Amino acid sequence: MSQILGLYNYWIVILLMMAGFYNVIARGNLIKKLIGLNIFQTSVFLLYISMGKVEGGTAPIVAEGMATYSNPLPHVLILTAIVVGIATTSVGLSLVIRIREAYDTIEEDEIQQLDEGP
Amino acid sequence: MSPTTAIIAACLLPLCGAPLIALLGRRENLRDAVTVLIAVATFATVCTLVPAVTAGARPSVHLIEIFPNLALVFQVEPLGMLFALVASGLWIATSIYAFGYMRGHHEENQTRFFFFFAVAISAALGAAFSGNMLTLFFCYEVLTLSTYPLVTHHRSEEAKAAGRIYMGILLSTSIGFLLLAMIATYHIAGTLAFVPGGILTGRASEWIIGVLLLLYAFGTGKAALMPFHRWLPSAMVAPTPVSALLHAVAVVKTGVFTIVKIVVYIFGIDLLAETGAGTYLTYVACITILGGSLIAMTKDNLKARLAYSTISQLSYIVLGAALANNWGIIGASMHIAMHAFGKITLFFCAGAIMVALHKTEISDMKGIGRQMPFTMGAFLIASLSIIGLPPLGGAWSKWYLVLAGLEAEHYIAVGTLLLSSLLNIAYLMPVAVNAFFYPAPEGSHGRQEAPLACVLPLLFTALGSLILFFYPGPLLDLCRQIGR
Amino acid sequence: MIAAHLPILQIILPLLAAPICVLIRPQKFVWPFVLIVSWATLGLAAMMLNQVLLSGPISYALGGWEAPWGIEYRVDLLNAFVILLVALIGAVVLTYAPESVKREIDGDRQPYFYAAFLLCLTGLLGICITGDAFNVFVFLEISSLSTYGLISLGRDRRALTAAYNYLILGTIGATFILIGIGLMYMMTGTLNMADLASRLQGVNHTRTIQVAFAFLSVGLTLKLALFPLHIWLPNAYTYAPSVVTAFIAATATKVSVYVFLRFVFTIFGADFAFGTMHIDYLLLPLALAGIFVASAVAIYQSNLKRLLAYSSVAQIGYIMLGISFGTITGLTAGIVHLFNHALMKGALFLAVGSIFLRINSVQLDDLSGLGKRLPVTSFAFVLAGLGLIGVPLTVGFISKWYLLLAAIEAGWWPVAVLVLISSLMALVYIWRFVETAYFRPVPDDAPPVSEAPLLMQIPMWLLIALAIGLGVQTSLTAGIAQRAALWLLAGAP
Amino acid sequence: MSNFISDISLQINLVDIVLLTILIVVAVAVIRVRDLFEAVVLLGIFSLLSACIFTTLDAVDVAFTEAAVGAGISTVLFLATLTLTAREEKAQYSHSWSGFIVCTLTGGALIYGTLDMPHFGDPDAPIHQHVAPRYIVESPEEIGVPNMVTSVLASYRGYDTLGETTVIFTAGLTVLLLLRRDRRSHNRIASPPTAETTDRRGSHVMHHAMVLRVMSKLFIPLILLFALYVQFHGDFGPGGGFQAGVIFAAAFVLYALIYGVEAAQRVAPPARVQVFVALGLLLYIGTGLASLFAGGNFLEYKVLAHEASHGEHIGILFIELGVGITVAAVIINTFFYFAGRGRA
Repeated sequence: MSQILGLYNYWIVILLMMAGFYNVIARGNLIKKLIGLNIFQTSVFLLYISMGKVEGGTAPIVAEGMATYSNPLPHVLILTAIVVGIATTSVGLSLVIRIREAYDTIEEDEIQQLDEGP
Repeated sequence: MSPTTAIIAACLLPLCGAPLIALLGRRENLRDAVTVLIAVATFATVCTLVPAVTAGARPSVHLIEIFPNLALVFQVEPLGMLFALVASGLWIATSIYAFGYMRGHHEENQTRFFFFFAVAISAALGAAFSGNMLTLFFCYEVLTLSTYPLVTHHRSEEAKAAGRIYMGILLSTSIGFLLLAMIATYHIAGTLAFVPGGILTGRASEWIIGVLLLLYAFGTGKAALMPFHRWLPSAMVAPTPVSALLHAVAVVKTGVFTIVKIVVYIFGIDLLAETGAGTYLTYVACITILGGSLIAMTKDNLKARLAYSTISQLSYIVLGAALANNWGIIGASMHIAMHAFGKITLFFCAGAIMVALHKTEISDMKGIGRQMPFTMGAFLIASLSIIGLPPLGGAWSKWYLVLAGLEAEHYIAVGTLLLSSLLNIAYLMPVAVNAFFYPAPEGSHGRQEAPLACVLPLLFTALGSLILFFYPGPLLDLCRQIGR
Repeated sequence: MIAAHLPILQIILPLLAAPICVLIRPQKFVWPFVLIVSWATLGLAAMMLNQVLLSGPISYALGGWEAPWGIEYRVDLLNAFVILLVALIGAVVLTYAPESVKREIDGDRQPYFYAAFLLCLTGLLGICITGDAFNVFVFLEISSLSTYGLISLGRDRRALTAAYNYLILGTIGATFILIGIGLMYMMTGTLNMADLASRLQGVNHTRTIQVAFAFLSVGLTLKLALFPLHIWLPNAYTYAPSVVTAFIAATATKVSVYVFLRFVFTIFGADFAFGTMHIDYLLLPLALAGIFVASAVAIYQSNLKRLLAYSSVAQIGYIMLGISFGTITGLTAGIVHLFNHALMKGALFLAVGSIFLRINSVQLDDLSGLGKRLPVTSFAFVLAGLGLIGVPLTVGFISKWYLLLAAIEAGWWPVAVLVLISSLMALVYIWRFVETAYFRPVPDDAPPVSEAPLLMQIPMWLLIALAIGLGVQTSLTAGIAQRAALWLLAGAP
Repeated sequence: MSNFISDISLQINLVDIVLLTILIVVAVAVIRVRDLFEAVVLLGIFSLLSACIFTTLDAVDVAFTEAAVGAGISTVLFLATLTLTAREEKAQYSHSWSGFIVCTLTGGALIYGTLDMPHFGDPDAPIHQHVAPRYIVESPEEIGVPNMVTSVLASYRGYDTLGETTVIFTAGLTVLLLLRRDRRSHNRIASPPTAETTDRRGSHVMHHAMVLRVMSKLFIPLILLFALYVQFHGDFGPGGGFQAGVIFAAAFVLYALIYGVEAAQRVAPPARVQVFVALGLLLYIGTGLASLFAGGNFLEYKVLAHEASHGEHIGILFIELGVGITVAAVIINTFFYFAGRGRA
C-alpha cells in the first residue's frame, strides 16, 4: 500500500511518457510526431519535478515562517530542459515547413514513396 | 659507409629514386638512365654489407617504436643478405631489360611503371633487412600495394580481374592469417623479434605451434602454397619485366623468404623438429610441388606454364624449411638464389619472344631457335638449372634439399623432389627442344632477336646460373650461417 | 591568465565567436574570422593536452562554486585527447570550407552557416570538457540542434527529411539520457560526475540505478549510432553539405562514444557495468553485427557518401567492440580507433567534397576514370581508404592491431577472426572506388576539370599525412589512449 | 506511512490524482484525434495542466515557464506551421504493434526502476540530503536573492543557463537557416505589402476587428510593462529573463497577429532583431568574461563588486538581461519567419 501511495505519481508520469513516445515512433505524420515528442518531454519534466517535491514543503522562495522548501535544483534543470524542448520543437517545425514545400506532404510513407520513385 | 647507414640507404635509395623517376617522366632517356643508376647504386650499397655479415656481424637499426616492445627494426643477417643481393642485383638486369621491352612493346605509362617498380624494390629490400616480424609485415604489405599498379598496368578488364585476384588473395591471406598469427605470437611471446632459435620455445603447446605455423604458412600468400596460388598465374597479365622481377624474384621470393625466416627465427628449427608440428606442412609443400608441375604441363601459354612452374619451385623452398634441419635451411635459402636466376632468365626469354616474334603460345614456338638463337640458348640453360642438372646452379640447392629429406627420414619428400625433377623435364625441355629441332617457321627471315637491351640481361642471368654452380662458395658461406 | 583559465577559454572562444559571426559586416570577413578562431581553439586544445600530460587532471570551478554545488570542468587525459581531436577536425574542415560552401550553400546564408558550425563545435567541445552530468545534456543539445540545421542545408530535398529524422531520433536519445541522469540524480542527489561516481557505490544495487544505466546506454548508443540504432546516420551523412558531413562524421559520433565511456567507466565503474549489468553481452554481439551488416550494405552502395556513411557505422562497431572487452587493451583499441577513424573519415569526406566540387556528383557511376580526371584527389581518397582497410603504416592498422590483441587476450579467438574477415569487406568497398576511378575509361563527353583549389587540398592532405604519420609515430595516439584506458579502468575520475 | 499522509497532503494528492488523470485523458486523446488542429490545442491544454501540476509540486518558476512556452509559444508555432502545411492527418489509422511493444518495454523498464525509488515527497530522499540543502540554507545569504531557483539558475549553475541561452540562440539561428529565403525570392517577400500579400495571411479579417485593435493598443504596453516586471522581479518571485523574454515577444506576436506581419516587421525590422539575438548572448558571455578579467573564474560574479552579494546581484542582473534579450529576439524572429513564409 505504501508502495502504491508512494510511487503512483511516478507510474502515471511513466504512462504519460509512453503515450508521447508511442506517438513519436508509431505515427507517420511529421507534426503528430513532434506533438508526441512534446508530450514525451513534458512528462519527463513531470518526473523531475515530482522528485523535487518535499512533503509539506513550499515553493523555494524565502518566505517568513516557512522552514521546509521543495528542492530547487530539479526546477532549475527543468527550466533549462523546457527551453531545450521549445528549441527542438521550433527547429522541427521549420523542418516540417520546408519538407512540406519540397514534397507537398507531411506524411512519412508518402515522402518515402516520393524518394524511392523515379 | 657504416653498416647502419648502408641498411638505411639500401632501403631508401629506390624509394627516394621513385619520385625522381616520376619527375623525369617526360625525358625518357634521362629517366631510364637514372633508373639504372639508382639500381646500380643500390646494389653497390647492399654489397658493402656482405663482408661484415659474412664475418658474423649483425648490424641493425632501431627506428621508431610502434607498439610496446615492438619497433621498426632493420637487421641484416645472412638469409636477408642473400635475398637482398639477389633482389637488388637482378633489379639492374631487369631495369635494362625493361627499357628494351617497354619500348619495343610500345607500352603506355612507362613512368608510372618505373615509379612503382622502384617502390616495390625498396619494399623487397626492406623485407630482406627486417629485424622483426612487424617490420617484415609492413614491407610485405607495401610490396603488395606497390605491385598492384604493375600487375594491372594495362587497365584492361582482364587486368582488373587479375588485380582483384591478386589483391584479394594477397591481402586477405596476409590480413586474415598472417596478422592474426603475428598478434597471437606477440601475445604469447611478448615480442616479434627475429631471434636465432626462435621466440616460442617453451611458451606454447604443440597444438598452438601447429596452428600458428599453419597461419604463418598460408598467411604468406606470396609463397603461393596451394590452395592460395591462384594469384600468381593471373598476375601474368602484367608486362613481362614485371612478371620477371616481381614474380620470379621480388614478390614470390619475399613470400618464401618470409616462411624461411619465420621457421628459423620465430619457431626455431629445433622446436619444429622436436614437436613435429611442421610435418603437415611438408605434405602441403609436396602437393604444391607436384600439383604445380602437373598443371604447368597442361598450359600452352609460355608465361602461364612458367607461372605454374614457379608455384611448384617455391614449394621446394617451403619444403626445405618445413623439414626443419640444417640441410633443409641451406637448400631452401640457396634455392631462393638459384631459382631466381633460372626463372628470371626464362621470363626474360618469354618476353623477348613476345617482343621479337609476338608469340605467346608454346605450340607456335617451333623452330624459333633459328630466329632467336641467343634467347633460346639462354632458355635452355635456365631450364636445365630449374630442373636441377649440373653444371648449373639449381643442382646445388636440389642436392641439399634431398640431403635434408634423407636426414629427416622423410622419404615422401625425397620421392617428391625426384619425381618433380622428371616433371620439370617434361614441361620445360619441349620448349627449348622444339625451338631448336624444328625448322624455322615459314615466312621468317633469318635472325630476329629482340632489342639488345632485352638480350643482354637474359644472357647475363643465364651466365649467372652457370657461375653459381662453379662458385657456390660465398653463397654457401652465407647459407651456413643462417640461424646461427 | 590563459593557463589558469584554459578549460573555459576552450569553450568560450568558439561560443563567443558564433554570435559575432552574425554581426560581422561585410560578410566576406566572416570566414577569415572563423578560421582564426578555429585554429586558436586548436591551439588551446593542444596547450590543454600538454598541461594534462605534464601535471595531471585539471579542474575548473565555473562561477567559482566548488564541485558538487556548482558546475565543474574536469579535464583528464581522455577528454583532453578527444577535445584535441574535435578542435583539430574543426580547424581543418573550416580551412577547407570556403570554396565548398560557396558551391553548396546560398551566399547570404553563409555567415549563419559558419555561426552554426561554430556552435556545433562549441557543443561538442562542451560535452567533452564538462564534469557535470546535466551540463552534458545541455551541450549535447547545442551540438544537436546546430547539426540538424547544418544537415538540412544540403542541396537535395532528402537532406530535409534526413535532418528531421535525425531530430526525432536524436531527441529521443537525448530524452533517454535526460531520464537516465534524472534517475541517477534521484538516488544520489548530485550531478557532478566525480561525486556521482562515489555516491553511486552505495546505491548501485538498486533497480532504479540499473534502469538509469540502461536508459543512458540506450540513449547514448542512439547518439553514437551503434547498430541497430544507426538508422538516422546514412541519410544524414549522405545529404548534408560536404563540409558538414566531413565534420560531423569525424566528430559527432566520436564525442558520443566519449560520453559513453565517461558514463560507463568513470561514473558507473567497470565493475558495475560489466560485472552487474553485463553490458558486454549486449555490446559485443551488436558491435559485431553492426560491423558485418553495415560493411555488407556499404559494398552495394552506388553513392560514394552513402558508402562511407555505412562504413562509419561499421567503424563505430569496431570502436564499441574494443570497449566491450572491458580490458585495458580493448579500451585502448576503442579510444585509439576513435581518434584514428576520425582522421581517416575526415580525410575521405574532404576528398569526396573536392570531388563533388569539380564533378558535381558523388554517384560512383559518374566517377569513371576519375583517376585521370582528378589524379591528386583520387590518390588522396585511395590513401585514406587504405587506412580504413587497416593496411600497415596507416593509423587503421594500429587500431586493428590493438583490437585483435584485445580479442586474443580476452580469449575471443573467433571474434579476432571475424574482425579480420570484416576488414576484407572494407577492402571490397574501397576497391569499388579504385576500380571505378582507375579502370573505367573517362566518359567521352566528360568536360575537362581541374583539381580542387589549394586551400582545399592542403587540409585534406594534412589529415592524410596525420593518418599515415600517426600510424608510425604511435606514442601520441596509442600511448595516450593506453594511459587513458588505464585511468578509466582504475575507476578514478 | 502515517508519517506523511496528513490531511493536507491527502488533499494535494487528490488534486494531483485528478490533474494527472485528466493529463492521461488528454494524452490519449492526442493519440486518437485525426485533426491536427485539435491535437495542437490538446497539446496546449496538456502543457497548461502540467503547469498546474508544477504549481502543486511547488515548482512555480517551472509552471510559469511551461505555461508561457508550452501553452503559449509552442502552440503559436504549431498553429503557424499548420496554416503552412496540412490540417488533417492521413486518413488510414493503423495501430503499430512494434511501436506498442517498444513503448511497453520502455515503460515496463521504467516502472521496474521505480520500485527502489524513494517515495514521492519523502523528505529523507537522497536528493534532499545532498547538494540541495546548501542552496536552500545558504543561498539567501550567499547570493542575497530570496528566490532560490534564481540563485541556482543564475549563479550556482549559471553556466547551464549560458548553455540554455546558447540553445535558444542556436535554435533561432537554425530556424533562420531553414526558413530564410535566398536573395532572389527574398526580395519578393520584402517588397512593400500590397493588398494581396496582406490578405493572404488572413490578416484582413483583423482589419475589421475593431475591438481587437483597440484592446490590443491598450494591452500591448501593459504586456511590455509586465515583461519588464518579470525581468527585474525574478530575484524575488517567480520569473526571470527567460519568462520576461517570452512575454516581451508575446506582445510583438500579438501585434503581428492583429496588424499583420509586415506591420510588425516595420516596428521590429528583422535585421535589427537579429542583432539583438546575438547581443543578448554576447551580454551573457561578456558578464562571464568580466568576472574573468576582474580576477575570478568565469561567471564568478562575486568579484564584480567589493561586496560579494552585491557582485552577485550585478552579475545576475546582467545575465538575466542577456537571457531576456536573446529569448525575446529569437521568438520574435522565429515567429516572423514562420508567419512570413507563404505557401510555396
